[in-house]
Amino acid sequence: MDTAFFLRWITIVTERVRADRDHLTDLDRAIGDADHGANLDRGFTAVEEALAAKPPETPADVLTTTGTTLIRRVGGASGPLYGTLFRTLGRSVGDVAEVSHEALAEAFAQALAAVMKLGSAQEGDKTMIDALAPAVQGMRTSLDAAAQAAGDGARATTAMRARKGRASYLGERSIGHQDPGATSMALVVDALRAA
Amino acid sequence: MDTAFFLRWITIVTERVRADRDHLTDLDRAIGDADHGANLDRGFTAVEEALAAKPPETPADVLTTTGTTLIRRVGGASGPLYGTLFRTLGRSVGDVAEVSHEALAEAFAQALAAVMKLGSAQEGDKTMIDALAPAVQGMRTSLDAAAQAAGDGARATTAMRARKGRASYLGERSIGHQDPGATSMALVVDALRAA
Amino acid sequence: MVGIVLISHSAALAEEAVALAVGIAGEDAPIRPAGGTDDGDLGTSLTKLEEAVAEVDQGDGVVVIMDLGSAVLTARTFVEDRADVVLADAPFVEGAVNALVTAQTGAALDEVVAAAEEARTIGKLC
Amino acid sequence: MVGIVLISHSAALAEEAVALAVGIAGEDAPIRPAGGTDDGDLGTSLTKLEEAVAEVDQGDGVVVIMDLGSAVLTARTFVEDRADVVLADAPFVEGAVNALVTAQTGAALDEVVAAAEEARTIGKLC
Ligand SMILES: Nc1ncnc2c1ncn2[C@@H]1O[C@H](COP(=O)(O)OP(=O)(O)O)[C@@H](O)[C@H]1O
Ligand SMILES: Nc1ncnc2c1ncn2[C@@H]1O[C@H](COP(=O)(O)OP(=O)(O)O)[C@@H](O)[C@H]1O
Ligand SMILES: [Mg+2]
Ligand SMILES: [Mg+2]
Ligand SMILES: [Mg+2]
Ligand SMILES: [Mg+2]
Repeated sequence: MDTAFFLRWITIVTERVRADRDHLTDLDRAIGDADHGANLDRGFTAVEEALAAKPPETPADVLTTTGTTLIRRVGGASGPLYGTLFRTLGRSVGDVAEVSHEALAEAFAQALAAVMKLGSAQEGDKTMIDALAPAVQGMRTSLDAAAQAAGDGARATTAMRARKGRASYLGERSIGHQDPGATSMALVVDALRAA
Repeated sequence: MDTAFFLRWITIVTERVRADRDHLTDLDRAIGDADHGANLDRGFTAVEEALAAKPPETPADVLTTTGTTLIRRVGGASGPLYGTLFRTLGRSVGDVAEVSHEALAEAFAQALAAVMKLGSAQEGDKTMIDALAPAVQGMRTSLDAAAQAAGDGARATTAMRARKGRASYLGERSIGHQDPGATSMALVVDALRAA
Repeated sequence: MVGIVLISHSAALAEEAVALAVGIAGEDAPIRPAGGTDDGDLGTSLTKLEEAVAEVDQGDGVVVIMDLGSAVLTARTFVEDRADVVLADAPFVEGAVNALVTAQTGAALDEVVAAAEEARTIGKLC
Repeated sequence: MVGIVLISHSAALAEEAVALAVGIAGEDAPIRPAGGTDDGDLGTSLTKLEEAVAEVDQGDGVVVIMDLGSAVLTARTFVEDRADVVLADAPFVEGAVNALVTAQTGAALDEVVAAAEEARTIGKLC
């Protein structure tokens, strides 16, 4: 997977975030503050501009610019979290022109650890981790398996009680709603196989 | 000591607070927020109005109206503290036309306990307690002894380090300034012998 | 539901803390600020506290959260003759959020007080 | 002197908490708010945090105090590569007052952090 692959990935994510913006915001309305779609749309629009302004030369460039821009422009909890995800992917793949499937899977494993550490979240806390952790498992096999696992993971958050993020303040009442961040994470992982 | 005595006391306090307003505020500028004189002046002016609006029939009426008005109108920490002092005095002297010296001394002892409890302050914390506690001792002898002891107690706060109230945030830097609340308390006690 | 009042030396701080808590927890349970003196200066007002308590009182009790200094003394004086109003020894902002979140579940007065006070011990970095 | 930054989801809350702390402790040590997003909405901004830290940084270190949620995540991301900036796990308002009071004595970074964190354990009713 080369620089163009990663650029296509980010472009697809940007388009899908834009398309799903209202859906993500509606999910966040139920158990958060109704801004997750707007946050990510603002963030990825800024990423698009940053990548256009200074075309990246390596996969790591794409990933690091994406992460750094998201941290700076999203404005919600998902900003530092997705930012850390992409920056850790960039650091992990390193200064290469082509990334192997194994290297990407390893990078995702490291990114999962970094995002869990930043947010002090575990699997089962009803956060983006519940899509990302199964995706990392699935990626050992294939991008398809990763996408499938992330989607299943996101759907499984509906039955969970939130223990991290704003939704955690709802306690019991967070049950019965799919987590917005897990939903967007499934979108991000799914876009990999379309890139 | 009858109703007229207690009315004279409050009138003298009101006049002296007004006269010393700027001095009390200056003391509070050094180790607080420069409002103690203004706070007490506002409070006792309201007391004057309240006592004029509904002339009190007993010593307890004078004291309770004074306390209740101070709690409501002072606006600073000294409001609930002085308010509790006067309300406890009123409750302690009870429904009588004449208060004996012994009854007043006992009422002051009860008021000291109530003010210490409200503010969780001890002697030596550089507060109004450092004038009130010696005054209670002195009052066992005479009003003159009480006034003398309160004044000495207020002056002794200069060397203390504040442990309660705003001045406590200054730590070491509160040393070297006389406490505004102890200073006004000495004024209040001293006015008793002029009443 | 249990009502919540935030009393502060600063009217603006109390208002903004209420706004943050409502932003997180919603408006199902009643919460009101009581900040500043009657004249709008820095300080506290028993009258403002009484009014705020009356506004949030639905008969299930009221929790008062104070910031510092005269707010604590005013609140203490107020509850002397109100057994249905309890002071929480809690951090101002974090206690308010926890109290409001808990009040909205229909929890009882002592549970809301406990939730506010627990905010002391909840780490932000773990 | 050690600098202090208050980062909150709410620009107004951060500003008012700074005002309260300055009202109590004075302006000898530098303290700044970093609240809201770049657009002034509810949320947090790494850029605002960076600017506030730069403003209060006198070379003796900076303490950051966060309210909740994204403020904590943004602050954590920021300090990853700043050993001279420390996050205090402290109540927002009470921690700010204690930190500022301590910073003004010329205390070192770790002492200011400790003062902020001690605010957790200081009872208001005793
Ligand atoms: N501590 C955390 N760890 C992992 N994920 C988190 C954490 N806090 C929040 N999230 C994720 O972020 C999502 C909310 O993002 P967003 O709405 O953009 O931010 P905010 O909650 O600040 O408005 C949640 O649905 C959840 O998946
Ligand atoms: N907890 C307390 N116990 C006893 N006295 C106190 C306490 N807190 C403050 N004081 C007294 O109140 C005085 C300050 O009163 P004032 O300036 O009117 O209130 P504020 O500090 O709210 O501006 C102090 O000088 C001190 O004597
Ligand atoms: Mg949100
Ligand atoms: Mg948000
Ligand atoms: Mg004062
Ligand atoms: Mg004052």
